[in-house]
Amino acid sequence: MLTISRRISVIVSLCLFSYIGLISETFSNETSLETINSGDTAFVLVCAALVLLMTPGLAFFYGGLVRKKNFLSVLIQCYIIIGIVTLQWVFIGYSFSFGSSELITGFIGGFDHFALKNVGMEAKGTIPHSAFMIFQGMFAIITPALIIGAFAERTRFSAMCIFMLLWTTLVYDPVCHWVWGGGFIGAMGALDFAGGTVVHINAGVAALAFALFVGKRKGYPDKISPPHNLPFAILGTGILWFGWFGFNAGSELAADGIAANAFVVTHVAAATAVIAWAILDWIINKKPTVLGVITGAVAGLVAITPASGFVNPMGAIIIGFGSSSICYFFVAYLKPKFGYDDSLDVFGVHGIGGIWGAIATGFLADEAIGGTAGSLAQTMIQIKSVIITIGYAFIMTYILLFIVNLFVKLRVTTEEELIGLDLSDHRESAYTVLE
Amino acid sequence: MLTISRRISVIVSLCLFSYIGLISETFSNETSLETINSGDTAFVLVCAALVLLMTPGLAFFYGGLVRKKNFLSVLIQCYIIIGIVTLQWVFIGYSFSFGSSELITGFIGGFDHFALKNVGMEAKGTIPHSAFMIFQGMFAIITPALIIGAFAERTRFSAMCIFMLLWTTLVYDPVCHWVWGGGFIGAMGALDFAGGTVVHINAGVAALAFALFVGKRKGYPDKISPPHNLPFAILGTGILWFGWFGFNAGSELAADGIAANAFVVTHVAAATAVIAWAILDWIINKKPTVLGVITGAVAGLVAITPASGFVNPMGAIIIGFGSSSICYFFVAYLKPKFGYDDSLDVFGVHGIGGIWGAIATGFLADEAIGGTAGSLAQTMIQIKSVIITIGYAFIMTYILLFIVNLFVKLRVTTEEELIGLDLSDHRESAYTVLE
Amino acid sequence: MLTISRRISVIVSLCLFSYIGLISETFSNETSLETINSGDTAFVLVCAALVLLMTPGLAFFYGGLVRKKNFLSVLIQCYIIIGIVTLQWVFIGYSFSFGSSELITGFIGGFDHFALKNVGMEAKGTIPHSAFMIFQGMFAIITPALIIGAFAERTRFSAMCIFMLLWTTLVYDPVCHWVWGGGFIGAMGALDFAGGTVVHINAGVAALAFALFVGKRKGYPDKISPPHNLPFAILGTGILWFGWFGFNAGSELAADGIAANAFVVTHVAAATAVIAWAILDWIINKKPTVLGVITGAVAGLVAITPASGFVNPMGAIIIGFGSSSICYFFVAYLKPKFGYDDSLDVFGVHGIGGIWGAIATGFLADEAIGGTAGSLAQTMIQIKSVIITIGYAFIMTYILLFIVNLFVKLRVTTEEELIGLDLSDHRESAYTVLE
Amino acid sequence: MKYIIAVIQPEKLDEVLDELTKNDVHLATVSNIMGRGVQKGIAEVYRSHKEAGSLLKKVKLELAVNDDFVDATIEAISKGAKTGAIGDGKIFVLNLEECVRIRTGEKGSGAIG
Amino acid sequence: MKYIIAVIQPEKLDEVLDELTKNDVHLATVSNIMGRGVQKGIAEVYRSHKEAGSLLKKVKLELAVNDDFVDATIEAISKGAKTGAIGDGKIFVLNLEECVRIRTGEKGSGAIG
Amino acid sequence: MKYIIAVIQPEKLDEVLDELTKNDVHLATVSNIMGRGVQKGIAEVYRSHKEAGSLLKKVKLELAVNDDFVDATIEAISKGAKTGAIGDGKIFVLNLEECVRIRTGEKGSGAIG
Ligand SMILES: Nc1ncnc2c1ncn2[C@@H]1O[C@H](COP(=O)(O)OP(=O)(O)O)[C@@H](O)[C@H]1O
Ligand SMILES: Nc1ncnc2c1ncn2[C@@H]1O[C@H](COP(=O)(O)OP(=O)(O)O)[C@@H](O)[C@H]1O
Ligand SMILES: Nc1ncnc2c1ncn2[C@@H]1O[C@H](COP(=O)(O)OP(=O)(O)O)[C@@H](O)[C@H]1O
Repeated sequence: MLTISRRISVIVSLCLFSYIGLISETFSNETSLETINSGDTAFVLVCAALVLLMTPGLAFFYGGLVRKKNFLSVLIQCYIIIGIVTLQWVFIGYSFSFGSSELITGFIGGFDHFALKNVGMEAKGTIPHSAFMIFQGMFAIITPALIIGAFAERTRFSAMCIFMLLWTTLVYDPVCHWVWGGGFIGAMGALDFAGGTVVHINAGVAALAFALFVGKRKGYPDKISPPHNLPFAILGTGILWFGWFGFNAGSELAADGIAANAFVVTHVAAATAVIAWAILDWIINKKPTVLGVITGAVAGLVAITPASGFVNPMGAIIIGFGSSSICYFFVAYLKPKFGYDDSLDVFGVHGIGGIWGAIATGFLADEAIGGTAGSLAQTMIQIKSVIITIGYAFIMTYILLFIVNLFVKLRVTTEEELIGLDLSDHRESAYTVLE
Repeated sequence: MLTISRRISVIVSLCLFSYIGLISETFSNETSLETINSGDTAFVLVCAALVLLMTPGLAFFYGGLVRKKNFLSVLIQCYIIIGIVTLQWVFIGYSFSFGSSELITGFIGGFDHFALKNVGMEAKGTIPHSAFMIFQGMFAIITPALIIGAFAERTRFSAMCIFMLLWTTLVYDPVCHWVWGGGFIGAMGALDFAGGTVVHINAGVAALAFALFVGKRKGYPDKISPPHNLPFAILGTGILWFGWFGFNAGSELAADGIAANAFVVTHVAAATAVIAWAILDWIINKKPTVLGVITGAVAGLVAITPASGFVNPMGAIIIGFGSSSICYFFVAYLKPKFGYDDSLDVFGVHGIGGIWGAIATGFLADEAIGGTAGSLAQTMIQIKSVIITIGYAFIMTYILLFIVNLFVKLRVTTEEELIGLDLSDHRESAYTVLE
Repeated sequence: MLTISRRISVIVSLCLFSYIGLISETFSNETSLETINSGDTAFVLVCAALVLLMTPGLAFFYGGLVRKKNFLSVLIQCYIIIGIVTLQWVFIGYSFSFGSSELITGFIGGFDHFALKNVGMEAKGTIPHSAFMIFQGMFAIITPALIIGAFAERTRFSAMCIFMLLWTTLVYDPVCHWVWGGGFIGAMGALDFAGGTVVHINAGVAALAFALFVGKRKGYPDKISPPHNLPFAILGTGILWFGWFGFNAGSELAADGIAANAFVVTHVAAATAVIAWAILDWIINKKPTVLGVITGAVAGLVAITPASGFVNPMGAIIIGFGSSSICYFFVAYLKPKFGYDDSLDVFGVHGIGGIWGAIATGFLADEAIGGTAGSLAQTMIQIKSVIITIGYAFIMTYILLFIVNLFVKLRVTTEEELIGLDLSDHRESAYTVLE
Repeated sequence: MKYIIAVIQPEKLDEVLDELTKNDVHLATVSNIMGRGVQKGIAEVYRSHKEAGSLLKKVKLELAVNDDFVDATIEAISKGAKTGAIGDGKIFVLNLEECVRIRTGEKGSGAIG
Repeated sequence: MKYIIAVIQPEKLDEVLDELTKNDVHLATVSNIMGRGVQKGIAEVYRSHKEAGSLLKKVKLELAVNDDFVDATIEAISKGAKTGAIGDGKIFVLNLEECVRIRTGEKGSGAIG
Repeated sequence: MKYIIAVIQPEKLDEVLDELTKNDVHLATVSNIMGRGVQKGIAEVYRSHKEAGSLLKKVKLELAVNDDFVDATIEAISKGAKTGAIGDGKIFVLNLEECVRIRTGEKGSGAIG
């Protein structure tokens, strides 16, 4: 493992040097002075609700896959992250991500929207500014929630809370600013429609760092029981898929042709990835499995995210098919070789799927859709943005983990782990046995 | 207990006398002749669907907290209430609540919309009249459904059906008319954006009356097993939160800046309340609990409901924080002292949270949002509206319970209670044991 | 049984001859050249998401009713159908259903939209063409998914996949074209707002054919255990009801008065049907049951589907009441007499309810709503369209089953059936027992 | 030492445990089982199809007790579980040869309590 | 009196209960258990990770019978549960010292049926 | 032959099964039970209402073994399950009169393994 992370570090160090040079003038994406359009507003508000729903959906997707004794711990983590990140976003997160002034040029926003100052009912584009703010806030919520799958079943709740507050502020907000808030990645022309780098690579890589830091679960890999309640995981997948329409189509911030295209390619990529994973399972494990099908769905949804405003349905099929194939190979073959314990394959699906999607956007983009044609040059820009994100997310996450661990141990005691986090950290049980 | 209800009655009698004098000319809120706006219509219809979804969400929120043997009884009650109230609403409820003529001036609407007469595709504001009607109908459905949490696990299904039909007609419809339908509470300037008085106080107080009337569950408080399936309760919370965006933002009846603000404050208040309850649990019970987190979420959502069109996000934080603190104190300390058995704390969360929210709206209102500035005067109006609602809801509910009980016993036999309502009242079991 | 199907065949043969003569000029429903309206687009996209959500909802509705050992098999079937039909739709299904050129005049569309050629961001009516395409695609997904309830617990996964691909192409697409795509049923003036013939009768009849072909489950009817998890079925019902608003109101393809009316009547019919089924259960089985209530809800939703753009709320009450009564009678009395094993009553609820709804549309249509008044003449047209659909769906399904069965046996072995499909076909278990 | 197995109605569990406590029998092992007995139970109904309901939900208690507690145990269970109606359940007494407390390694009748 | 415990394949439960009924053994207690036996079972697969599958779902039957029913009971179970394949299960016979019908207080072999 | 019943902490199941395997006891029947013991358990808390927590989740093992395996079995279980803390559990040994392998009809101690 060490070698891998060392090698990654080397690559990233190189990047660190280079991208400091890359930081250029930032654009303000404040186009205001337009009037509010009721159709667009209706669309973005509903999409924001859909994206919020994804976090409970994710809670069940993850929760169904852990052991009974840790089910509640996964669920409560998702809900507490909604609480923590919402407050963080309201006070400082939105300002750091989308502030028009900048603390560090191209790198992070300033304090001009501190506590939502000047974020009200006035138009931002064709929707109220507060609608834009809350829609983006939902993205800030789900991104850290994605990470919990990696450290499930062995991480102390209190330590996790502190980590998440820091991570959101020091990793999510800057990366969000780089890409969407007028920062240097957006400025260099990288395409990320709904969060390939900002959300999925970011979370996936943080997940990897966390899994490495916190170590394997006791008994991993052979003595970990199978998913305790697959139906809940399937329910979560259904909710995720549903919410993802809000995530991708809503990112257009208007109810128009591009939103419709984003909706279509999102669905097509997910459907393709479902079929692809099922076929691979069928060939390799003799039977298509439910866990495979839902993993494929998520892999497809992840990979289409950055591309959804840029590719056409045929591109979506390639992205969906590629995502399942690559993630399958990674999760089934590479991960066991590496031997780290990313409990629910957050890196294997969100990280790898996100990387694939971000890069594929570069060569599959259709000029007729988003105005940019796929090209080698664009692909290189995509790769650059991916590498920068990976490096930053990995190193910063690792540093944050190290610091948090000095104050509160991230890992529960072996006894607590054996008893299960529900009882040891929350004094509750998911299900009663009698009656 | 008797003393409490007696004291409440005294207060209410006083009110009864005073508010009869208060009834003033009513305004018709028919502003029509405008044209239908597709964005607003899309928004209200989707919001109506979201509000409908809250009732199944509530069914799972409540159902996860009861014992296995009574799970189905909670679920079926929610669904049958959808059926009963929808038909009541179509025939008479909408007309009683929003009829432009009035049977009793300021108190209840007339028969002019009997069986949806003149409620068609024509514009009411910027949306079709029937869209307004069905959106309001969803509120009429969830309000009685909220009450079932108080009398769960011991109430006869048939008696409950009769009670709900009466309660909707004689409690919900009038109070709705007072506040939103052109009645005297609206006329006196009370602010209730999405149902602090109409929905939550109304249901919470009815719940208290019901719990007092029907008595404690056998074995309460020490021999009642813990929530049989917390994950279902968490799922229900997620659905409620999602649907609540429709409830509060949809109450603007348009997709505009106020709707966006209502959406934002709803989310912020809920998130704050989650954190507040978790912290209180952490301090008092040593561990943050899942049940605490979801109770906090609901408490925050309840309290922001009346305020959502009037306060800004900082007001929402105060409301959310206050709601969790007050409800926590009530549920954990006061309720056990009183000793009544409100099975799922409907009064403690919806009643108390609703009262707090309604009053807080009076001093936290931001003129920039809804046109009214918070003031002592406004707060007094809010308190007046709260007291009137409490008094009316409590007394009428108690009278209705008394009458229904003369014909059909509200409480099942001890044997039926021990066996569980699923089997004794519905001949079904939630889960099979074998296979 | 044989006599029934024989008699049906005779009727259908007659029809086959007659409707060939009926095929008349088809209209192109391309009205474009209008501009995109953001409110309508927002509405249709959200509705498309709601309709997609219905398939996972259906998965739980069905899955809760089967035995534990076959739960996953139902869930995975729903998800794999999403995958298969989406790809089929993108490549050929949309073109066969809505192609403006026709392969066989009046019968099936041509290849002009092969692989979504010319289906992009341009307006079709007031929404982007791709929004229309994906909204319709969601209908194409749920229709075959409905069928799986009939053959649950005994059908081989691989055979099912092949069958579904063929069925979608050779049954769904043509019937969709006949009714909505410019084909001969639409041309003869039959009313089907959201899919009485195309979706419910089509799926219900195919379900009957499948149940007859594949035979009874081992142990049917007396040794089949009851629904293993009714709460999941209730959850599924809630999701279905929620999604159905998108299904019916969205079929207007605009956020206007007709959409609002469709929303209202959908809700009213479902609520009425809930009450009706509960009352029948109460009278006949002494107790209202949860399974009855949710079956009623679905029966009401099915029956209102074709009528939702044409009837008023009073018509909806008649349709809802009628649907529950007729389906109840069919499921509780007739089906046991016939003795075939339609595991989850797909024919009894979707088939019978769809037939009732399609015919009732003929005499209950309100001119003020959809421009057509109910009449005997219209009813005869409705009956004609119903008979044609029944005949085509039954015969084609049977032929497809026969062909598929030549290559892959549709029925699993007895041993596999006893072990359960989850383990035998997918190597997974829904729930763990320990921990 | 005896190993007593009792099958009772689920809703009677609390009362039985209370009665046992009163008689100084504190330790017990409880599990969910399905029983087929004389009792026919409340038939469940699904879409008008009546379930034979031959297997009913019951609770099983297992108690290891010293010989001089056997009668008190049986009586306590009977007292807590009895309604006089069919389905009340049964008590079975088996001989227990050895008992070990894992924590201490203690054996025999001292390990039971 | 004997206390017979049988572990069988879940899918064989109905057949075993039928066979028992044919042999006039009507009363039984049934529960879900996990068994580790010679049978290795169908390995479950999760994200290509094959579960050892060492613990398989089985059903446990408990039957208190009078001595003259023991052989018939064993045969009935065997008949209903046997496929000849590994995993068919086992039958264990223990001595039953006492049996009490809670409803009537009846004891001994009369209380068994 | 003996019929050994052990009640242990759920989180110790894997270790116990491992120890048993090491001692050549491969076959076992495992189930979830609730135990009332000396251990009071971690009290669960619901809306600040502390559950007595008198019934705790445990795992029950049942093992039919030949006489010469009894001691090894008890030791293996103890070794795997012991932490020294209250709640470790108990082992009960009953006499087993007969054992039948359904698949082959084999009886007696040969059928046990
Ligand atoms: N001979 C037996 N063997 C195994 N279990 C039995 C036996 N007799 C009764 N039981 C169990 O006890 C339960 C209650 O028995 P039942 O005959 O209904 O009660 P009662 O004898 O009080 O009428 C049954 O459901 C079954 O689980
Ligand atoms: N000695 C034993 N002690 C406890 N349980 C046993 C024993 N032998 C078998 N079992 C139970 O019986 C089940 C079937 O045993 P198995 O060896 O698979 O069957 P077979 O002997 O027919 O091949 C096992 O899963 C286990 O639960
Ligand atoms: N006499 C007994 N009869 C039945 N079950 C018992 C008995 N003693 C202990 N048990 C079971 O063993 C479990 C552990 O017992 P406990 O007293 O907590 O452990 P320890 O003796 O190690 O402190 C209990 O929860 C109970 O299920």
